[in-house]
Amino acid sequence: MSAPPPAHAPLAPEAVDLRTRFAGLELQTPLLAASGCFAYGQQFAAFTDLRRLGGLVTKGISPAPRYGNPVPRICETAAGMLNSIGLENVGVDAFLADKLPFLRDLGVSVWVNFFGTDFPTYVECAERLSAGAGAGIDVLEMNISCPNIKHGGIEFGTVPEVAHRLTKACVEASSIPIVVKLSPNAGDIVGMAQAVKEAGAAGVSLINTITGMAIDVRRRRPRIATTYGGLSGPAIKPIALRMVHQVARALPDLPICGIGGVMSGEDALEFLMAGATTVQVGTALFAEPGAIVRITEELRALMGELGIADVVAAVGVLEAIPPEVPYVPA
Amino acid sequence: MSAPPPAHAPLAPEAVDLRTRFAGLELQTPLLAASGCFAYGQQFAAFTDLRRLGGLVTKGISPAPRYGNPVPRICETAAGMLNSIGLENVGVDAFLADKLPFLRDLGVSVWVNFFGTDFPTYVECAERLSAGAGAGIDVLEMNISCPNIKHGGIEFGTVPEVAHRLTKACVEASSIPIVVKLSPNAGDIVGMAQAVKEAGAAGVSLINTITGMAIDVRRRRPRIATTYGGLSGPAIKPIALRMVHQVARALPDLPICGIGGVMSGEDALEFLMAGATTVQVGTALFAEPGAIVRITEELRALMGELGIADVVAAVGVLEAIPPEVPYVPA
Amino acid sequence: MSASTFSATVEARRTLGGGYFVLSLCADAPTPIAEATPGQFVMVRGAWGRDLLNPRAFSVLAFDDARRFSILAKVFGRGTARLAEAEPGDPMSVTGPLGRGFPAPREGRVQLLVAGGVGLPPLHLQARQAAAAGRPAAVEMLYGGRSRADLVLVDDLEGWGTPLALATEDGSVGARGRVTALLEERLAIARARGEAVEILACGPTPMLAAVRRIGLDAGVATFLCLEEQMACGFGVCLGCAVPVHGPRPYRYCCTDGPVFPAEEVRWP
Amino acid sequence: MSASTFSATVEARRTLGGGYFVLSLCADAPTPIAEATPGQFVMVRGAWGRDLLNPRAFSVLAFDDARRFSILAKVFGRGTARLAEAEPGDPMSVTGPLGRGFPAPREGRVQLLVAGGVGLPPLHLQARQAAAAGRPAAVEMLYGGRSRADLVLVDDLEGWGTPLALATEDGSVGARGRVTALLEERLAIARARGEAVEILACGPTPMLAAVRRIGLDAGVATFLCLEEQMACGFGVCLGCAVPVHGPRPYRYCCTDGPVFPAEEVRWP
Ligand SMILES: Cc1cc2nc3c(=O)[nH]c(=O)nc-3n(C[C@H](O)[C@H](O)[C@H](O)COP(=O)(O)OP(=O)(O)OC[C@H]3O[C@@H](n4cnc5c(N)ncnc54)[C@H](O)[C@@H]3O)c2cc1C
Ligand SMILES: Cc1cc2nc3c(=O)[nH]c(=O)nc-3n(C[C@H](O)[C@H](O)[C@H](O)COP(=O)(O)OP(=O)(O)OC[C@H]3O[C@@H](n4cnc5c(N)ncnc54)[C@H](O)[C@@H]3O)c2cc1C
Ligand SMILES: Cc1cc2nc3c(=O)[nH]c(=O)nc-3n(C[C@H](O)[C@H](O)[C@H](O)COP(=O)(O)O)c2cc1C
Ligand SMILES: Cc1cc2nc3c(=O)[nH]c(=O)nc-3n(C[C@H](O)[C@H](O)[C@H](O)COP(=O)(O)O)c2cc1C
Ligand code: FES
Ligand code: FES
Repeated sequence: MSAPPPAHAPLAPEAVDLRTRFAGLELQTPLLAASGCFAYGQQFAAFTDLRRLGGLVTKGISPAPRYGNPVPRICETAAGMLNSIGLENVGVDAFLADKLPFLRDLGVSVWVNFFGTDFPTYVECAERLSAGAGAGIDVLEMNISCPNIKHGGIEFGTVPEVAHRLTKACVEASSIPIVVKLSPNAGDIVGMAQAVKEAGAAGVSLINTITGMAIDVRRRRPRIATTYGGLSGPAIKPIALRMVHQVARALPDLPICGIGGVMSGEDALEFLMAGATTVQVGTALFAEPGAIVRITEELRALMGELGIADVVAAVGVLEAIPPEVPYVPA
Repeated sequence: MSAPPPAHAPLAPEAVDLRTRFAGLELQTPLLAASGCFAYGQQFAAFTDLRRLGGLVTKGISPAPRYGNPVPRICETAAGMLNSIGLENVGVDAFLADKLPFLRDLGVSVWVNFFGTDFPTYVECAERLSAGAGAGIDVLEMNISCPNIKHGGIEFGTVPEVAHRLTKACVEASSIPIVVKLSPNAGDIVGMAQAVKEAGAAGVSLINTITGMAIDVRRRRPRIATTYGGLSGPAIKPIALRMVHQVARALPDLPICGIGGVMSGEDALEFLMAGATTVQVGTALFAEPGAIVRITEELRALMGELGIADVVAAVGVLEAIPPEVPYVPA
Repeated sequence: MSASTFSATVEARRTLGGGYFVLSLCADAPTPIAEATPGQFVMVRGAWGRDLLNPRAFSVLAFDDARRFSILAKVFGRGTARLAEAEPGDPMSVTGPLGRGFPAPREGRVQLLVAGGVGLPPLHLQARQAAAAGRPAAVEMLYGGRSRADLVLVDDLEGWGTPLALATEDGSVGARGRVTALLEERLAIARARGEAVEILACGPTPMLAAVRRIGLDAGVATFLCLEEQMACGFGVCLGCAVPVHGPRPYRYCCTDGPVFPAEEVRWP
Repeated sequence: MSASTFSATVEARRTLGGGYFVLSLCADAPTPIAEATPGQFVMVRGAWGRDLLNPRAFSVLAFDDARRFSILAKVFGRGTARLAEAEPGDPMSVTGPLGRGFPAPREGRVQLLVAGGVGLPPLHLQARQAAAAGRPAAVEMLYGGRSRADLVLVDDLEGWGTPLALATEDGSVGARGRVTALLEERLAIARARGEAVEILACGPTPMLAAVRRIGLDAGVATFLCLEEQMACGFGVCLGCAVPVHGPRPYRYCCTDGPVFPAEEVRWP
């Protein structure tokens, strides 16, 4: 038996304050567009008001342009999808020259996701983004977790010592705060978070996609050309929430950006209550380019209904289920 | 562009041979009921013809009876569910006396899932099941992966050296083949499989549930009393398939029993093609107690349609997607 | 008590307002559904693909014969929302009747049926059967909800001649307040009259907790029809544990219940 | 070419047999749908919960005005199965029109429209527009399928006076064999006559591969409307890469295509 929910007087949605801070930055809402699901933003301008986002995370940028993986690159799975895009991107120079100005002018928090293919190119990327950026980039989100590139990615993302060294080098090379995006493929997510925190990460993004596979039995082939791809969408939400909660409990002062299967205001609030300060929306943007604006209003309304006036107050408010009446053997 | 599928003349379903072997045992079909989703079988007798299963895996048995976790123990998630039953079971003695005779008499392969709470109780359990069983148990499926018990479970399931020692001790204590059920929470599933193989495991079962969480935002509480639970169902199928494929590729002569989100004959065939020799059906049994019989017939019909005469021939037949025409920069 | 698993087809959906609806189903072949006792339930799932994986539990509201039966549901979450869109002809998978129902009325003892909101069906069936046995007054229905819209199928009860007291929290119909207040008043009368009564209750968990306290304090035999999260409904998943006093700390809502004696339930 | 994302309502579903159906939709407010060119597509998703996460791509079959349009689909997997159950009144989320369509007919050059099965819609719209412009014979439809049931909406083409040649693999209607055989014959005639033609093709990938070879070998301008797995449809996910020759190894089906010149596509 569970007791009735705690009573909090409901509020009008307008009374709900969605402004928040993440690693020292101010954001007008906790909701960001996730890397790889937003490209460099221009495509969304036709569909939604980008100035209403809390922030955005760009497609992962590497020092040189990359062309990505063979096709097919995506397929759908139960309540999710697999992708193996191969970290295709325009490269640092073209990003700074052609893509960043549009994003900077939106007036929302700009996070640039980046990666290298080895240690020096990671550091190079951080350095060049940080140097070339002027005041336009708020956060460098370091992707150490993409399972799709052969060299680099996966090892950095699963071995705490390697992640520590890499983070440290990038933090030292960058004048912009670095948030490390961790891989759920790591066996010990708390160990990974601890390692990058100690290396100077301003926060962590949790989670990237989980390596998965699907098979076309009629063609006797994997559905993704590279055999494995990254699983995203509502299917992974329970795993993402668990990892956010584990890290938040173990490292209470490390800011966490929660990611994984968010499709509604209620999903976003789950991540906040689990301990995330901000929340990214990825796959949901494909079916609904305006998803973040809808989710923002749903979050506002739900917080009002539950009497939570301030989004900062929702972070980590989770209580344990009250214990049962003790059992006394007869 | 992808070439047309390889042509194989279709067969009548009756012409399809579903008999298979797993670690030296004969099974009439590759489909087993998964542990914890079948209890000790009696409940199913009212709903389905249990003699048509390839085999069954019992609820996990420990040396002493266990009463399980506080409630709520389950909740639904997108295309999946979380459970934290707490390995409730009747204990070895009651199992052998009250439950095994019914199962033995079905004439299908009987696998007994077991666990301990520490090293000695694992070995004790293997020993007593093996000693008391007579000819009634075909396989001991060793659960080193349940995330729901505080002591034991999780560490055994994620550290290869520990799993190796534990498996070795149980193999030595048992006269029945031991199949180790691995945890997807391990960072390196191939390393785990390798470790238990070298310790004498007759095969591996892949995968158990993945640790996850869900939050009731209205009550500000986890939906599961123990906060975390194990995620099962179609949501995890891509992850399970990937792990089966990784292990099959790395350790081609280790028999694999594939598990995770199987709801149809096509799902089962995906696992076979990924490299599993047998397949377990878990969560699907809750909504449809007769699911395995339906899945068996679907598998038979699908194999017929695809011209695969023999289920053994389907195991690991996966081909790579043919390479693209090479790109020559202009 | 045998259960079976079978396909059924939606025959009708009757919308009652307030999110309530009655779904009439017809099994594709004869089933044991007509053996259901009040409080027994069925697990129902539509052709819902891979999401909404598990079936939902619904008490049997009524049955006509071995194929035709109905349930009363209220839109609550995603499963009931999906069911509320069911159209005649839609296929459903059903397993049931499952569990153990309420005790039948006994000579010389009035059963007070305490229903809250969507907890009505088992008690509605209990009242129907008492009336059908020519003893409508062997039971008395105390029925409460938030508001007028939460009191459904009252016409049926009136038609059967079931003694009936209503309560709504907003006072829109019947007494203003909770159904537990009606129960306390009725128990006081019974005490004054020296009347033998027992309590059968079904409704939201906080209501059941209050009924349990009242019943235990009054020393009146009390039976609660509980709701726990269920995955299977037939004793396999062990998800629906109910904390109890006794030789073991848990029993199972789906196989030992859903009806439990109040004193057995390990609640505060 | 502006696209928008909008809600629409199913107005009608017309079942054509063989798994084919036409879905008529009405946007809740005016949209740019009437600016669609043949080959442009919409991304469509119903109120499908969390499963079937991504929208599905469908070529625009026809439009009446800024709100009313239709698509032709064939039941293939789970998404089209779900769509095939859509009822009038069901809500759909739509984004479009997206992509770049086929070139318009040019004076003095006949467009050979090679359609395979469910690849009909873009070419159907091309033929409709040619007819509406008073030049039905600016295009000629070569339409093939497995069997009679795969050739749908033929009446429309006949009504418009579109020159039409049919082929079925089982010979149940038109010539027995593949539509590519019709194309080869027609090209031979064009060559003999010294007639200027170009090829516009849409259909299953193996058919497009064959058309591409034929077009390239004949030195005839050939445009292929490709299908790739799409998640977004508007250039964001980078899932729909098409291997191409040129300055970069991939272009995108949703934004650079779905129509590509045959010589650009990097196929064997
Ligand atoms: C034996 C039994 C008989 C039942 N009979 C009926 C009946 O006759 N009519 C009827 O309408 N319902 C009945 N129910 C309840 C019915 O099964 C639930 O309404 C249904 O599970 C909710 O399904 P949903 O898919 O709409 O919500 P879900 O989407 O499954 O539920 C949303 C979430 O709400 C939570 N939740 C679900 N139920 C409750 C609850 N009762 N209290 C608090 N939180 C909850 C869960 O955590 C769940 O994850 C019965 C339940 C049981 C166990
Ligand atoms: C630009 C464009 C326009 C389209 N126009 C139309 C149209 O007008 N009418 C129409 O019916 N369809 C059209 N399609 C195809 C339509 O989007 C697919 O039929 C649809 O995605 C299949 O959806 P489903 O949900 O039924 O199958 P799914 O369940 O998504 O597909 C099952 C599986 O089959 C595989 N698959 C899907 N499509 C193909 C394929 N073509 N060849 C081989 N395997 C495949 C996939 O791997 C997928 O996982 C178009 C596609 C594109 C890209
Ligand atoms: C098509 C696609 C491309 C992605 N590309 C990147 C990327 O370049 N860098 C990165 O860090 N994450 C990438 N991601 C991961 C997402 O940012 C996000 O972590 C993940 O999808 C889980 O969130 P979701 O379930 O909301 O999509 C990509 C995801 C998808 C679906
Ligand atoms: C309610 C429940 C109880 C389970 N209990 C056990 C158990 O006792 N031992 C075990 O090894 N696995 C147990 N499992 C895991 C399943 O055997 C299986 O590995 C997992 O559910 C994935 O398969 P599925 O998606 O088909 O359910 C349990 C799963 C569920 C859902
Ligand atoms: S619901 Fe599965 S055991 Fe009761
Ligand atoms: S479908 Fe997403 S980029 Fe083309």
